[in-house]
Amino acid sequence: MKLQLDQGLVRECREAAGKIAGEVQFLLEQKSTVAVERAVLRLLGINGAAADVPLANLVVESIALRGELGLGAAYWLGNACKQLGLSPEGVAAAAAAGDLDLLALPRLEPRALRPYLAELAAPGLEEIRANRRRRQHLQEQYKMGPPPLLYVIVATGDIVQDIPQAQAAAQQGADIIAVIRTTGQSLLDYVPDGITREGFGGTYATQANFRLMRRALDETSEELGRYIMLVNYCSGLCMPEIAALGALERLDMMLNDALYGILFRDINMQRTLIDQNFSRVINAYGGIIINTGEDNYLTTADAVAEAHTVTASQFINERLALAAGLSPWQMGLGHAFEIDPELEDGLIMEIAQAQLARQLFPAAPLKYMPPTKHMTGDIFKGYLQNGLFNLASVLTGQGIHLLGMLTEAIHTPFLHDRFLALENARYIMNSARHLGDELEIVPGGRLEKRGREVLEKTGALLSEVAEIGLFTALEKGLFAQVKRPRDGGKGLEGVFTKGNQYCNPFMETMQAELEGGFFEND
Amino acid sequence: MKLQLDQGLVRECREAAGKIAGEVQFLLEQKSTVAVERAVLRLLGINGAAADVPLANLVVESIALRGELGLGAAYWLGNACKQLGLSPEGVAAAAAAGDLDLLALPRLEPRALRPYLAELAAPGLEEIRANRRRRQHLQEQYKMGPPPLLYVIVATGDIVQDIPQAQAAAQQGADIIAVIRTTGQSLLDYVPDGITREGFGGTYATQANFRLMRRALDETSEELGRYIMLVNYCSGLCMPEIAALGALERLDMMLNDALYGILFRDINMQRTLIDQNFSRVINAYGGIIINTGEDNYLTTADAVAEAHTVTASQFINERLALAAGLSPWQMGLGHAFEIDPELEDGLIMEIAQAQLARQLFPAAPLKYMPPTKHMTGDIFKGYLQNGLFNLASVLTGQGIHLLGMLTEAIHTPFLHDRFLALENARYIMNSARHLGDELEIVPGGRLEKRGREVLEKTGALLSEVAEIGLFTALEKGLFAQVKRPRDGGKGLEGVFTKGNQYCNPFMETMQAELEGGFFEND
Amino acid sequence: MTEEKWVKAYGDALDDGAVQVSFTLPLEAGPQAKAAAARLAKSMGLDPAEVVHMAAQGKGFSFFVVYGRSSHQVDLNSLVVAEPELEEMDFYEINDYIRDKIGRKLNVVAACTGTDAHTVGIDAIMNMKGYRGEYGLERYPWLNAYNLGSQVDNTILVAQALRLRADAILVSQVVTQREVHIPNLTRLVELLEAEGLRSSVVLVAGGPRISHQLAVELGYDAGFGVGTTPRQVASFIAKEVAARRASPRV
Amino acid sequence: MTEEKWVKAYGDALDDGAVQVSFTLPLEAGPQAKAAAARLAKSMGLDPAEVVHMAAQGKGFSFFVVYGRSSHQVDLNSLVVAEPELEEMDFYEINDYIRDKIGRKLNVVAACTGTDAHTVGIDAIMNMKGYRGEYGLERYPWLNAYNLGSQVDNTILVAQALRLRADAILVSQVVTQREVHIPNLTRLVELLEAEGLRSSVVLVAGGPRISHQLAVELGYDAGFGVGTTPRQVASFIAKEVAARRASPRV
Ligand code: B12
Ligand code: B12
Ligand SMILES: Cc1ncc(COP(=O)(O)O)c(C=O)c1O
Ligand SMILES: Cc1ncc(COP(=O)(O)O)c(C=O)c1O
Repeated sequence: MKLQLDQGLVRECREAAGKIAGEVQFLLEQKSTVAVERAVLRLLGINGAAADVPLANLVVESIALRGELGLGAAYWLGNACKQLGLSPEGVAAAAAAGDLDLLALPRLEPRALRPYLAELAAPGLEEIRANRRRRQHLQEQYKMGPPPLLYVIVATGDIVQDIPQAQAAAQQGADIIAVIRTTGQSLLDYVPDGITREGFGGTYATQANFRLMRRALDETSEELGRYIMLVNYCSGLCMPEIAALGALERLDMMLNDALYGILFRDINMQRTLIDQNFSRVINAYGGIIINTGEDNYLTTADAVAEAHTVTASQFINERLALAAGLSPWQMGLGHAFEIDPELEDGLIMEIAQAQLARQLFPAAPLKYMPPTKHMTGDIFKGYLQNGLFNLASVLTGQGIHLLGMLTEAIHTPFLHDRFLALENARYIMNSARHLGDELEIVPGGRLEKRGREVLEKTGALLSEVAEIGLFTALEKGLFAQVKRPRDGGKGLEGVFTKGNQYCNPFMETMQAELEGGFFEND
Repeated sequence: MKLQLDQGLVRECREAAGKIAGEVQFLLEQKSTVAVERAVLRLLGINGAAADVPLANLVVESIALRGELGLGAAYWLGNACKQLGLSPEGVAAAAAAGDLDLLALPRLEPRALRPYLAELAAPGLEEIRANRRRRQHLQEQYKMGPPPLLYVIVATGDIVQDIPQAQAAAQQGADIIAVIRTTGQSLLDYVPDGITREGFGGTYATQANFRLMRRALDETSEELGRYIMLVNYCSGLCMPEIAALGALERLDMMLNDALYGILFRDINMQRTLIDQNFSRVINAYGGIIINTGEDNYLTTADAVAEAHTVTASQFINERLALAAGLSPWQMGLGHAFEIDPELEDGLIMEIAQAQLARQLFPAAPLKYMPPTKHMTGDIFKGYLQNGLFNLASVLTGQGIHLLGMLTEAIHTPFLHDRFLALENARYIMNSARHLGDELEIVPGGRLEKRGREVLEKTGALLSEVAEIGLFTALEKGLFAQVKRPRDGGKGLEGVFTKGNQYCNPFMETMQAELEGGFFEND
Repeated sequence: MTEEKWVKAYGDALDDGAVQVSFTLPLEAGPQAKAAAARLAKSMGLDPAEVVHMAAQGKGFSFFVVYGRSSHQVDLNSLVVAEPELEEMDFYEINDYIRDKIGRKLNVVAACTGTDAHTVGIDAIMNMKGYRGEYGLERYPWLNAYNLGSQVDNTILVAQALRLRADAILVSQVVTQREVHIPNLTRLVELLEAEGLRSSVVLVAGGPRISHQLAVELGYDAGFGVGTTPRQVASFIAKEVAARRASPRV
Repeated sequence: MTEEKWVKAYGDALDDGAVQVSFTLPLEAGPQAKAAAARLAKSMGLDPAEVVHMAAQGKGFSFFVVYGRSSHQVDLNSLVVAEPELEEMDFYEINDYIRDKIGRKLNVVAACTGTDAHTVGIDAIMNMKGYRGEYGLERYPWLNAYNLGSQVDNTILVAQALRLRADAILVSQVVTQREVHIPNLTRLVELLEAEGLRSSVVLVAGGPRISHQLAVELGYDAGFGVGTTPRQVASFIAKEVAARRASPRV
């Protein structure tokens, strides 16, 4: 099954997206954020909390308050470690306890401190690489079922309840488990500490929760002889920190989007884009697949009228991902099956859109999202909507397939909602396994026309955005029909301009190794 | 969407089926049955019962007992009417009451009586033609939705409960209502009299029940501005009688198959085939669409291995139908979506089969049956199986679409089972309305190969049957894997050889008018 | 007394009692019908009970989907698990068992009775080729298996059972609407008793809506439902015949 | 006393009580689990209750589908139908009504509060372009409609309501897992009472899992659920403000 597409137009789209991403990247390389600095501390092994406030926050805030973050948090830690002969953890603990004033120590010459900082960074980097190797090893050891990978969420709000639900889902056939986050978390400017049992609509993302779930899924993987992937949400005000924790705890995928936080959480655009960049570098280094969030656009905008905004955003996400060192196989670009089920020939349009994405990003796994917005309390109809979604996915060869829940409009998934979803996918995908190979798209027909139309509109939108710049485009509401002011939204206060001597040893080493082709044979 | 088929092979199939049908027809034109004779009486207006025994039975049995049926029941009635100046009803009533011995009257010369018999037959024939005209009128007056026609069953066992259920189904979108018959009825050698409320797994087919339901649906048709068709079962030991009653009560479709009774009710093959022929002539004359029963084969035999038996039987049914005067638009040839849902690429095979039927019988409406055999207590999965069935139907342009029930494995349909089934079909068919137009079948691929394979096997089977004859084929179990002896089964005792002077004024006039192109412009 | 062991329905968290319900009410869709649906769900013990979907179904009927938390719980240790007692043996074990414990071939007569014409179920148990990869009873060297087919009248079945000296009679009933199977199954027991045959045959009923419990209530020795395999039936017959020889029924 | 008017669930025949139920039990699939499922269904008042489907769901969990006949019935005349009292007016009627009965523009302040970030629902009510072909409140010439967006803290909402002299406050709550909306909605009432504002504003809650009954219980004037249209909300506000002017609350 193939759409005949104008390849010249595809190239133009990529060029425009490249221009957009380049400008963003240029602006943002000059800045950092408190979240980026906290992520650096996390990678240095500073993971505890004092009186429920994470050490990373205590330390970064104390530096920021005195306006000295321009050098980067790593500098201040390194400066102290070197002079006091303490570990980064030790320094952080002392600083948090009020026993040590980081800024009061003599200041070593930043340039001279760099090799020492690189040494301090080495264990964290090695831990991430070890996780990457371990994942690869496990994935080679176990065999996988036929694509796409089946992805479900758990969302009880209580990690202790999440675990048996996740294990049951894996036993029922899920390949990927995402632990959804509680409603408020994306706007918290810290990552809570320890095991948590009180989320709403999801469970807090914490390092301890990551670890518990990873351990449980490792057991289940062994039992099933199938590697079960774990996903969390690398977005919100703690994007890069979550990336760090995920890389340290061997998560396998991360929701991570350039624009999601801006559009759907009203996070300041500079903040998100800077955070996003470092988080992607970490994900790239950790061998983690990102999932972008274009699907969300269709929850506020119409899936027929605004389909091209999804495609345009995929091009932008792709370029920004490449700039951060992600390989195509790590780009779970998002899209969704969200056309009104009452629309005549809606399925034709859905197939066109899914096939378009497939052809535009042939090496990306593509994250395909189920119907959500047009799901209702009619669980029977919902089950069918999910059935057609499953069909569209297997017809067009999607990579990461989020299962739709028949109770989408009612509650976060129950155990058997997930079971039924897996049963749905298994049946439909097996029954239509090679159907896509046996059908061709009629040239010039409704399906092909729809694909081409979306591509054309995408081209037009991308050249508009390339002209006015991404920031202005967001101000004008060109994505998801949501308008965001450049200096509005949450978290702008956490953005700062790097000093000349700014130093982030993780960013530097990771980028160098990624560029140097360190992981080329993966 | 088109399969490339060997048109030479298709012609060979038709020729072989023509040969098979021709032989059957030749053998059977020499014989009649008690059911045929009772149907003649019904058409003459003899519809009452005495002490629960229908007059038609009383009269025919009394003649048969004395070995005088060779002239045909019409002769004896006519002979009496003419001499006594009574109506057929009057004669039958008197005979039933024991006041009149039909065989004791002087016997008029049969040939001389023919014009008089034709006169007696005229009102019945006119009633049928009037029903046909009325149906046409109503169908022109109301507009229909997009094809296929959606067909559901009611089966409460109680005509009084059936009616509101049928009306609700029509209001929910059904185009066709079938009132399923009670388990035992097909083996009854009479049609019960009056309104009935005590069936099991279905409701008795009686003239009074037909009339009640037709009236109710006429009201609903008017209310909805859509003509609701009514279906019953013209099979079993009373095939031609039911055909007569259906034509008189303006039913619109009749289940009517050449082989169903033989294979699934163990009715003697001669009996069924003779009955079938007259019943089809009546249906042809009444403008009634028949539904053949090939789908049933797949309930006892495997749908993948035995698919060609369905296709072969369709060819045979087509030829026998043509011989009885049915037009292609009246041939609802049966097939079904019955492949094991666990089979990889099962949907490919289902589409191949449905498309094959579509191409082989382009002018026939085709009756497409839902999954039944592989339905289980898992109503959610069942709902999906029905979803794929609905999809296959709209993709391949079927004409008469029987809705699958999510509770197929559990109980006869509840009100909301039907509602959910209609919702399922409406959603899937609307969403995929023109998808079939936008896809082509890859030449030489799995789908096309499957279609060709079935056609080849069909050709081989038909030539085998043409060689050995249909009767021997049935003895060998070539259809539905059921073996039936030529002289076994129920109802053989009701078959008799026509005398030289045998007379059936309805058969004669109907055949003459059908051949004469009386209804050509319909 | 055994300890109590309670379970509740489970949705999102242990003991949350999550249950889904759907039904039709013969009411026009609207606020009153919705309230009636919620009340009905409450009567079923769902609290909270939320009507998440209401749809008009033609005139005067509406369809509901309800989710709720069921307060009911079940004490596992108080349950009587009604299933035929089975130590399942395989094909070879069963034949050996009959040879060793009984020493002669057993006669098994099967039919789908009354007006019921569904043969696939009983054929699955009886036919040579069997079901789900298992041989049917006709293939067992130590069984004489007779399949009388469908739509068999009870009187004919009893006559055949007498003629064939049946050790076991197998009856299939698939159509159950308006409980049509109940009088039909009952009648067979009466006929067998009238012939003095009941205690000398193993009497087994089966079909997708037949439970062991129901069969026993109707005077059968066992009932087999959805997914029964020939082996289960053959095991039961062999053990039951052997047991009766050991301690004959009074 | 009004006459009783009973209804039962309907499947195949009037008053047959046909109901479908599905749930999970934290038990390994097997005869015991099946018996437990049947017992649970019986406790819900289904008799007969037939477990038509049992499926293993990973280790230690099984899923059931049950069909049964519910003995429960509902007396329609005893039902309290909890819906906001609405004589719905159209866009023009509402504006005329406010002009004629109240004589000034009404201030309406809306937000999706707490950590809830779902804006689509409240936007459907508020936005110019509206919902299902109906204008939103921002389009009404006789309303000043202010949409504060989502994730709005209750204290900020109250402050804005004061500043904008709100006649009505509209609160949306979409996330309801573990009843997160209950304390959040309750807190708003408390804050309004503390400010002495509660009786002077029309306070309305909405969201897909919000019922009128729940809202009233929590101290709101009305609650609106799935499928609410702007017109219904505007009608309610206009009538309610007018009614209070006629007979002020104590
Ligand atoms: C195939 C089929 C038919 C075929 C039957 C062909 C044949 N020669 O058997 C045809 C098309 C002819 C047919 C006709 C009818 N059918 Co039918 N049919 C079915 C269908 C689709 C499958 C049944 C089947 O073959 N299952 C496969 C076998 C292997 O499973 P099984 O029967 O459960 O048997 C297993 C166990 O139960 C057990 N078992 C069964 N019997 C016995 C006996 C013993 C002793 C033991 C130990 C075990 C045992 O072992 C078997 C193997 O595990 C079902 C729906 C469904 N999906 O279940 C409807 C169904 C059974 N039919 C139904 C009806 C109503 C009819 C009709 C009456 C409809 C009509 N009015 O025309 C007719 C008339 C039949 C009649 N006079 O009895 C209803 C029954 C409703 C009810 N609960 O009362 C069903 C449920 C469909 C529905 N939802 O309406 N049918
Ligand atoms: C779109 C959507 C989103 C979008 C929201 C975009 C946006 N800007 O609003 C995105 C993708 C961002 C999102 C995120 C999340 N979502 Co969400 N989302 C949905 C979804 C698919 C549709 C909601 C919707 O837009 N409906 C359409 C509108 C028009 O309907 P409505 O909200 O019911 O509003 C109508 C009425 O209720 C009423 N109404 C509503 N509010 C008010 C207020 C007043 C005063 C009045 C009078 C009337 C009124 O009028 C409206 C018009 O009729 C639902 C599932 C579904 N199909 O319902 C899940 C759903 C609501 N989401 C859910 C969850 C859990 C989340 C997350 C918490 C998941 C996570 N952990 O990441 C996040 C975080 C959000 C947060 N912090 O709150 C759950 C809630 C479960 C529960 N019952 O608690 C749902 C049900 C999905 C699920 N099954 O898990 N979501
Ligand atoms: C890219 C992306 N990030 C994050 C989220 C989740 O939201 P939050 O980060 O607010 O927990 C989503 C929602 O599905 C998403 O698509
Ligand atoms: C052609 C045909 N006739 C009749 C029937 C119904 O059976 P009976 O005639 O036994 O009522 C069917 C069953 O679906 C059928 O397909």
